[in-house]
Amino acid sequence: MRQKTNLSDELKWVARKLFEENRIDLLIGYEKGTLPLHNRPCFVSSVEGVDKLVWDSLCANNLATYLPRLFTRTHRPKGWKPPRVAIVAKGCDARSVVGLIKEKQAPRENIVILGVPCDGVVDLRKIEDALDGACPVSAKVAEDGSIMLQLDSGKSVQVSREKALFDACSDCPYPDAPVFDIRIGREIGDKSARRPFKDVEEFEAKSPEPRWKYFLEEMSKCIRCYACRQACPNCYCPTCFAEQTQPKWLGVGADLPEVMYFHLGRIFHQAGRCVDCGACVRACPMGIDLRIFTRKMVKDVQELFGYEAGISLDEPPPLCTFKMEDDESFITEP
Amino acid sequence: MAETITARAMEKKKFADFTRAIVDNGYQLYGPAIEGREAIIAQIAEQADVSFDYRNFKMSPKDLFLSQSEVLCRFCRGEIVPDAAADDGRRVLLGIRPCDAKAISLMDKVFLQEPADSYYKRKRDNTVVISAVCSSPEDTCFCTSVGGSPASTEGSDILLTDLGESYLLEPVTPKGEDFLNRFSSLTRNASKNEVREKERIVEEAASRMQKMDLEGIAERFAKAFESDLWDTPSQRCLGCGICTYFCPTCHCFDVTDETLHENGRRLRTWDSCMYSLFTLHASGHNPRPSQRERTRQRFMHKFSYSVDNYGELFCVGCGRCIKHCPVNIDLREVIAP
Amino acid sequence: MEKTALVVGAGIAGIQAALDLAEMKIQTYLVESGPSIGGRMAQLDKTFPTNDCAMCILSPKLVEAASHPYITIITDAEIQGISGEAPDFHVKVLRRPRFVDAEKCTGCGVCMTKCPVRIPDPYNKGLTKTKCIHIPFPQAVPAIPIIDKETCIYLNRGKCRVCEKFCELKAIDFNQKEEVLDLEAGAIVLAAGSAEFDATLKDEYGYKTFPNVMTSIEYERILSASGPTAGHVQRPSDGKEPKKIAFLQCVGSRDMQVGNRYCSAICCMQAAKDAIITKEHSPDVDIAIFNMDIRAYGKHFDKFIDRARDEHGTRFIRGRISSVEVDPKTENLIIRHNMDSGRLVEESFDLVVLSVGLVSSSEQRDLARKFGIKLNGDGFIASDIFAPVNTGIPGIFVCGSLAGPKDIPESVMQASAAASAAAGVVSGYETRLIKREFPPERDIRGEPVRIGVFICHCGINIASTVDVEAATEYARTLPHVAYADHLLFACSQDSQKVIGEAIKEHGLNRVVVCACTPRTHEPLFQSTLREYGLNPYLFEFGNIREQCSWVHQKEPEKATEKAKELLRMAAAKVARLEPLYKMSLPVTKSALVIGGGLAGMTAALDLANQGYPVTLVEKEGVLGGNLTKVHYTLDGAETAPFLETLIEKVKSNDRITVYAGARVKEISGYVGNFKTTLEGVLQPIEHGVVIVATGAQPYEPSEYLYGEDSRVLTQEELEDMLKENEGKEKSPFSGMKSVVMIQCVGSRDEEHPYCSRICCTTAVKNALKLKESNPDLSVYVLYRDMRTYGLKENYYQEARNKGIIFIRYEEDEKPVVAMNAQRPEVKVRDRVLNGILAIHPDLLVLSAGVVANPDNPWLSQLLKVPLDADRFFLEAHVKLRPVDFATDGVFVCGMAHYPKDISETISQARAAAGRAATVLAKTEIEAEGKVSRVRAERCSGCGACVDVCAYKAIELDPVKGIAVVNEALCKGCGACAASCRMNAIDLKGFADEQILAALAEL
Amino acid sequence: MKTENPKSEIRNPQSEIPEQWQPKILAFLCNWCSYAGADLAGVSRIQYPTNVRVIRVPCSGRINPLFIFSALRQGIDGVLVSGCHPGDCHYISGNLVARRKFALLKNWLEYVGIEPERVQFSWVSAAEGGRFAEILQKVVDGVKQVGPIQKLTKDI
Repeated sequence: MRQKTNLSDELKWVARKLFEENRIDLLIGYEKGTLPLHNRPCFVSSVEGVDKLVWDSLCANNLATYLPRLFTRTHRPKGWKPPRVAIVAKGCDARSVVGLIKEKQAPRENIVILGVPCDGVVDLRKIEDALDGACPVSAKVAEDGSIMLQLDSGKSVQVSREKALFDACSDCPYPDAPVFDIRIGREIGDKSARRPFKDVEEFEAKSPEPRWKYFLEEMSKCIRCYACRQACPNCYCPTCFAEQTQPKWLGVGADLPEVMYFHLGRIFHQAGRCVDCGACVRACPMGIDLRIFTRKMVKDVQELFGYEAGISLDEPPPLCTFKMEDDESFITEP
Repeated sequence: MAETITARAMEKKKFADFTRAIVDNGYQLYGPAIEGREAIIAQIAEQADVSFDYRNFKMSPKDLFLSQSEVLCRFCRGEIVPDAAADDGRRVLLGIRPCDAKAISLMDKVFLQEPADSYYKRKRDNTVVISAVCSSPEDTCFCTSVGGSPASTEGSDILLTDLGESYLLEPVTPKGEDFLNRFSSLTRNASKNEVREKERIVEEAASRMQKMDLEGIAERFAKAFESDLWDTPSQRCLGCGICTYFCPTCHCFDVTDETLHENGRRLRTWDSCMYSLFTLHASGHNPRPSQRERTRQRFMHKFSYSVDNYGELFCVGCGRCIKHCPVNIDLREVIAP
Repeated sequence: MEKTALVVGAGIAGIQAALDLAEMKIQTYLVESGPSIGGRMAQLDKTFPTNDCAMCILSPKLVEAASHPYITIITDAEIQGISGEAPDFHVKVLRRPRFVDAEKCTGCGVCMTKCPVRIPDPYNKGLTKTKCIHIPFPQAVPAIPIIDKETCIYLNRGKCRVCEKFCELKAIDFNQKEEVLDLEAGAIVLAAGSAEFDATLKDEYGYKTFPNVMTSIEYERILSASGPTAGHVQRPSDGKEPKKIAFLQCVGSRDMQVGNRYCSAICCMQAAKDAIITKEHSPDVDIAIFNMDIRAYGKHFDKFIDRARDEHGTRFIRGRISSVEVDPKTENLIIRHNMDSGRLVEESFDLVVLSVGLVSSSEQRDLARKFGIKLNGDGFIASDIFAPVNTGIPGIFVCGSLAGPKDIPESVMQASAAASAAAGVVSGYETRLIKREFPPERDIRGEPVRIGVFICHCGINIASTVDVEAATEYARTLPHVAYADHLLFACSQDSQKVIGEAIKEHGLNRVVVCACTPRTHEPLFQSTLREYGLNPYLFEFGNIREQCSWVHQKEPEKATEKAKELLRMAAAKVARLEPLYKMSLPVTKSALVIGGGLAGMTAALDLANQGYPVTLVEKEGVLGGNLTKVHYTLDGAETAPFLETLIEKVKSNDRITVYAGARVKEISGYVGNFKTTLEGVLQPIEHGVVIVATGAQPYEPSEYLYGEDSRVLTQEELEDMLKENEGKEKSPFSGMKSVVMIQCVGSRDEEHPYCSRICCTTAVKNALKLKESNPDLSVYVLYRDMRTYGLKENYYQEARNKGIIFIRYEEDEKPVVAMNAQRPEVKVRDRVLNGILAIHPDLLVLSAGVVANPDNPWLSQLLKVPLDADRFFLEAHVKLRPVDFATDGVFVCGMAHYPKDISETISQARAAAGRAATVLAKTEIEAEGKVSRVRAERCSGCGACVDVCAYKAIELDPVKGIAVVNEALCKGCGACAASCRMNAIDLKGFADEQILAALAEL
Repeated sequence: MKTENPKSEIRNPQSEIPEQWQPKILAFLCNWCSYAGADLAGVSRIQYPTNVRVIRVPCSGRINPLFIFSALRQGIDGVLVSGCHPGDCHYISGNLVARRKFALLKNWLEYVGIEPERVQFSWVSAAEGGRFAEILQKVVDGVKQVGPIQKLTKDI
C-alpha cells in the first residue's frame, strides 16, 4: 500500500513540466515548515520554486481553501485574467476542489488537479499526546509510514502510523482523488478502511441529555476566532452570516447561545459540501471536537439524498434539487 | 529597582498555606490548572496543589484585563440601568510567564495613558501579578530577541522562581512588596545560593532560545511597507485571527449594542486586524482589501507603529502565534533581519 | 367599438376563459347561475393524477377573477335571450335577487349566526346543514351571503328579519327584485358545464333507498377536509368507518338503458383517486372498483392506476354490476360479481360509491336553444372535429364539459382555446383603457417612520372577543406609531376615507391594519394607500379575525393579548418596509412557433388572426407534420381537404413567416423579449413568446414479426392502404377473410409505461373502414382496455354492433404471433370461452404507440423547460396550467405535450395561442413588486439560487459572475433567499430583516 | 479561557415546569396553503390554543433555517413551519426544495440534544382548517411537555 517511488520527486518533475510547457501560472503545494511536524502550504509561480515542493504525511492542510480567493469576484485589478492553477490534492482536497468548481468558485478549465495518493496525514495533537510533553525538534516519515521524531532532549522516538494518523484519515473512503488531471504516484484504490459513521451512530444512540451535554461542553471551549471557518474550503462566503449586519443574525459576544448559533449555522451550511477533510478540527486552537457534528451532516446528506460531496462534477448539489419521493418521515401529522 | 528590594523565599510545602491565605484574605486567585496536556489559567480554590512545571499557559492572561466579551453597560427602553454586577473583586494572578507579564505592561501603555480606560484600569488596579520565571521555553519562544528574558520583571508585582525545594519570591513593585509583607509569616529571607540558583536557571533557559538581532526593525519595516516582504506569509494566511486572539498584546476591540425586547446592553469584544470586516466601511469600501494588507498591518503595528507611538515593540516573543497558526506562518521568518 | 366578451358559466372553464380574455384586455362579463363562482371543482377534494388539493389551486383563481379589472362577475344570473351577431351581440341577463347589498356587505357573517333557519347545505350535497342566509362556502367569490328564497321565513311568512336587525351595515335588502341586464359582447364563450347523472334513475343500485349508497361527488365531500365529516370517512347509516368500499363505475355512462351511450371520461380516474385518498386516510380499507375498462388515457394516468393497485392494493374488477342488495340488519350492501375465473361470487360492502357520469341538464340544453346552437345526440353542444371550440355560430364558442365530458385540464385547455378564438373575433376593436388615476406618490425618503394603526371591530366578529379599544391604546405606545384608531368595519368605503385622511393629516408613511386576512383584503388597503399618495407596499396586515378572535372565542383576554402581539409584530415589520415598484418591461408583440404540424399551424394562425406576427419554424421541408399520415377522422371524413386549406391559410397569411426545413440554433432572452437564431439564417428573430409544437412520432415496432412479414403492418400503414384503395372497385380487402389488430404495441409496457391515448380510437376507426370496404371481413381487435373515452365511445359501440370482435388480453398474457404455414398466426386467450384462440389473419395490424420527439431533450435545454420521465414536455401544472411552462412566455401544445387526437391538438394549439396572447396583448409586462434582490457584495456566484429558481428568473452575470434577478420572471417565492447561505439574495417585502424584526417582537 | 466574562450563558435550567407557564409558539405559514388553512380554521370557528403567533411567508421555501435558530435563541419555545402538501406548491417546487432543508434541520437540532418537539414541520392545505388546528394543538402539547426553552436561548 505504501508508495515506493519518491512522490515528492515525481511531484517536482510534474510541476517543472507544467511550468516549462506554460500550462500553469501558479502551483499550490506544500513545503517544509519551520515546525517539525508541519509541512505547510506554499505557492509556486515559476519553475524556480519547484524544488521546495514536498509531499508526505506531514502535509495536512487542505489546499483547496486557497482556490476561491484566486478567482474572487471582488478586488479584481484591471486586466485581471483568471490564473491557471495546479493544485496538489489528496482525496479529500480533490473532493473540495470538485465542490468549489461545482459552486463556480474556480473554473474547471483553469484548474489542474494533481492527485496524490494519501493514506493519511499526521495529527499533531495525537503526536503531542504520544510524546507526553516532550518537545520534538525534527520529524521524518519512515519507510513504513511511522513517524520518527528527534526530541530536544536528544532522544529519538518512533510513533506508529496508527497512533499518529488523523481520525478522519483512518476512516477515509477516498484515499485517491476521485477527480484529477494528473495522478502523482499510483492509485491506492483500497477503500477497505471505510467505516462509515460508526461514531455518529454511537452519538445518535445516546439519549438527548448526554448529547446536549457534549455539545455544550465542546461549544464552551470556543473562543469565536472563526479559524474553523477560515480553514474550511467550503466557507468561501464573501461575508459569513455570522458577521452580517442588516440583519444581524448573531450577537458579537462570546455567549454560548451565540457560539452555538454560529456552529449550528456553519455546519448546516456544510450540508452537501463537507468532505470530512478535518481542516476545521486541525485549525481549531481550542481542540473542539467538531467532527462529531460535521459528520452528522455528511451522514444525513448521504442517507437522505444519496449524495456524497465532491465525487462528481455533474450531480447537482443536494439542497439545490429534490425528488418527489424524498423522505418526509419527519413531517408532523395530526 | 529590584536590587533595592530584598528577595524572599518559601518552602514548597508552605505554598498550599500561601494560596489558602490569599483566598482567605478575600482575593480571587487565578493560577495554573492542567486541562489535558495544556496549562490554563483558572480560578483556584484554597489549598490547590499548584506547580509551575508547564511551559506556558495556552492562552495569555489578556482576557483578565481586556475580556473577550465585556458588558460596558446595560439599558432598558433606552435608559441606562446601573449594573449591579460590576466586578470590584481583588485578584491575584499567579504563575504567568514573564513574557505575558511584560505584555501586560505593554497593554498598560495603551489603556492607562490619559484618559485611562476605566474598565481596564479597575481590573488592573485590583490585580496582583505574580509571574513565574520560565525555565523551559518552547522551540517557538524568542523573548530574548524582543528585549525580554525568562525572568523579566516588567508587568509583574512579584517574580517567582521554582528552585526545586523552595520558591524564590522577589517583590518587583511596592504593591508586590506590600502583598508579600501580608504573608510574611510564610516566607523567609532568601539565601544567596537561592538567588544564584535562579540566575543559573534563567541563563540556561535563555541559552536555549535563538536570539535575533532586531535592532532598527521599526525603520526597516517602515521602508518595507510596499515591498514583497508580506507576500509569502499573506498568501498562505487564512485570515483566521488565531494569532491575534492568542497574542498577549493584541488589544483591538469593537463596541456593539444588542437588544432583546426592551432590554439592551453595550458590549466590548475582541476584534482582529486579520478579519476582512475589521476595516470594512459601511459604504462597502475596504481600505485593506486583501490578506496582504491585513498581514502587513499586523506586523507594522507590532514592530513599527508601536515603536513610534510607545517606543516599544508590541511583541514579547511568547511564540503562541507561531505555535497555533494552522498554516505555519512563522513570525520569526518575517521579522528576522 | 371596444373589445368585449361574455362568458356563460363560472366553473373552472368559464373562469379560465374569462381570465385569459381579461389578460388580453378584453372587457369580460362572467355570468354564473349560482351564488358563487367555482363550479364543481370547488367541491372536489383532490385532483388526479397528482392529488393536488382542489381548493388550494382553485381559490387563487377565484380571487384573481374577482379582483381583475377587466372582469365583471354577475352571479345568480341566467341568460334570457340574445340578439345581434358577432361582433355585436346583445345579451339579456336576468339577475335574481340575493337580498344582500353587495356594495354594503363586508361578509362579516353575523347574519348567518343569527338566522334561525337551517337548510341542507348544497355545497356539501345536503350532507350537512347551513343557514337560510349563508355564504356558499368559505372561499366563495363573491364572499357575501345569499338568502335562500324558498326557506326564508320573512320572504314566505312575512316576519323574522333577524338578519336585517343584526346587520350593522344595513346590507340586508328584502326589496331587491329581479333585474334584467342588457350586456354588449363582441364574442361569447359558453362554459355552462354539465350535470351529474341522477343516480336514482338506476334504482337497481338503491341510491336514496339504502343509506350506504352514495354518489361519487357526495363521497368527494366526505373525503374533503372541509366536508361534512372533516375528511374522516364515515358511512351514513351509523357513522362508522367503512372497512370495505365498492365503487361502481359507469353509472349513467356507457349505458343505453338510461340513454347514455357515451363514456363520461373522468370517472375511472376519479374512482382511483378516491381509492388512493381513502387508503391514505385508513390503509386497512378494502376497496374494489368494478369497471368495464380502466380508461387511464391521460398524461401520467396509467402510473396513477398502478399506484392505486400496486401500492394501495385497490382491486380493479371487470364487469358491470347488475344490482345492489342490502342486508337490512347491518345496512351492508351485497354485490354479486364475476371473478376473473368466471365464477359468480357474492361480496358484502360497508359502503357503495356510484361513479355517476356527466350529463347535460335541461338548463344546459335550454341555454343552447337560446343561442340557437345545435346539440349532438348525447345532448352536448355539437362541435366539429376540426373546430372543437366552435359552435357553428360565428362569434360564439364553447368549452369544458358543455361540449362533452372532460376532465379539468381538458376543460382549461378548451377554455383558453375558446378565449383565443373569441379574441380573434374582437381583434380589430379598441381596448378599453382601465387605469385608475392616482395622485402622485409621496417620496418618503428621509422621513422618520410614522406608522398608522387601524384596528377593525368587524362588527362583533373581532370586537366580541378582542378588546379592540385596549389594543388601540396599546398601539399608541409602540415605537414609531404616530396614529392609532379603531374602525367598525375597516373594509367599508367610509373607512377607506378615514384611513386616507389620517395618512394625510398625520403624515403617516406606514400603515398597519389589524382585521381579517390579507389573502382577501390586502389589495383593498393597498389601493387605499396608493389613493392617498403612499406606495402600496408600505402596508402590513395583522390577522386578528380568522387567526385570533374566531379561533379563541372563549378566551377573550388571551385573544386580546395575542392581538396586541400580532399588532406589535406587524408594526415592527412595517417600520422596515420600503416602497416597492413593479418593474415593467416592453413586449415584442410577435411569436415564434416551433413545429409546423397541425398544432403549430393552428397556433400560428390563431395568433395571426389576433393581429400578431408569427414566425413558424418547421424542420421538415413541408408543413403538415403527423397529420399528413392521418387520412380519416373518426367519423370517416377525409383530413386532406382540411389540411390543405390549413396549409394554404398559413402560407397566405401576411403575418406568418414560414421557415420550412429550418432548425432553431439558439434562443436567448425571456418573456416578452426573446431573440432566436435559426440555422443558416443570419438575422436573429425577435419575439415575445415561444410556442413549442414539435409533435411526436410513431413507435416503430420490433415485435409481432413486424418488418419480417409483409402482412404485418402498423395502423398508419393500414390507413395508407385504405386511402389508396378508397372508392376502388377491387380492393385488396375484398379478398380477405380476417384482420387482427393488436393494441398497446409500444404503449403501457416497460419501455413506454404510458398509454398512447389515440390507438384505441384509431383501431375502431380503421376497423369500421375495413368493414365498410368488406362487410364480410372478420375484424378482431385484441386490446387491454378499450379507451374510447368520452363521446368516442359511440364509435366503439358502433364497431361492436357491426360485428367487430373485441378480445381482451392481460399484460402478462400478450398475444403470441408466429409464422405458421408461411402465414402469421395469432394466438390469444379468449376469456369468455376460456381457451386459446388461434387466428390466421390476412393482415396483422399493430396499433403502434406514440413516442416523444427525439429532439425534445435538446429543445428542453435550449428553452430551459423540463421534460417528464417519458420525455414529453412537462407543463407548469397538470391541472390548471396545461399549456404553460413554469418559465413565463413559453407554451406547449400538441403531441409535444402528450399523444392526442386532432380535436384535442387543435384545442390545445388554440389554447397555447390564447395563453401566448395574454402576454402579447400587453405593451408592457408588469413584474411582481415583491421580487428578489441581490446584494452584489455578498454574492459569491455559487449558483444555488439559479438552481432552485423554478422560474429560471436568476442568472449569473457572465462578466461579474454574480447572480442577477430578472424581475420580469421572478414570482417572489423566496426559495432563492432561503437557499443562499450568504444571504446575498433577499426577497423584497419578505426580507430577512423584516421577518426577523417581526420575530424579535415575540 | 473566558474566566471573567460577565456574559449571559444558557438560561438556567428549571427543574420543574411552572404551573401557569404557557409556551410561546411561532408558526411560519405559507401564504397559499397553510395560511389559508389557518384562515379556514377561523372561518369554521375551530378553537385552538392561543399560544401561536403566525408569520406569513409566500412559500415554505422562503424559510431560511437561520430564522429558526434565531427564534430559539430568542426564547421562542416552539416553531412550526407549514407549507403546501408536496405537489401543491403555488411556486411549483418551493416546498420540495425546502423539504430537504427541513429534513436535515430537524435531524440536526435533535442530534445536538434539542427536544424534537420544539421545531416541527407540517403540510396543511387550504382546505384543511381542522388539520391545522390539530397540528397546532399537537405542537403546543408537545412543547408544554418539554417545558420552557433553555438550550440555545440567551438572556441579555
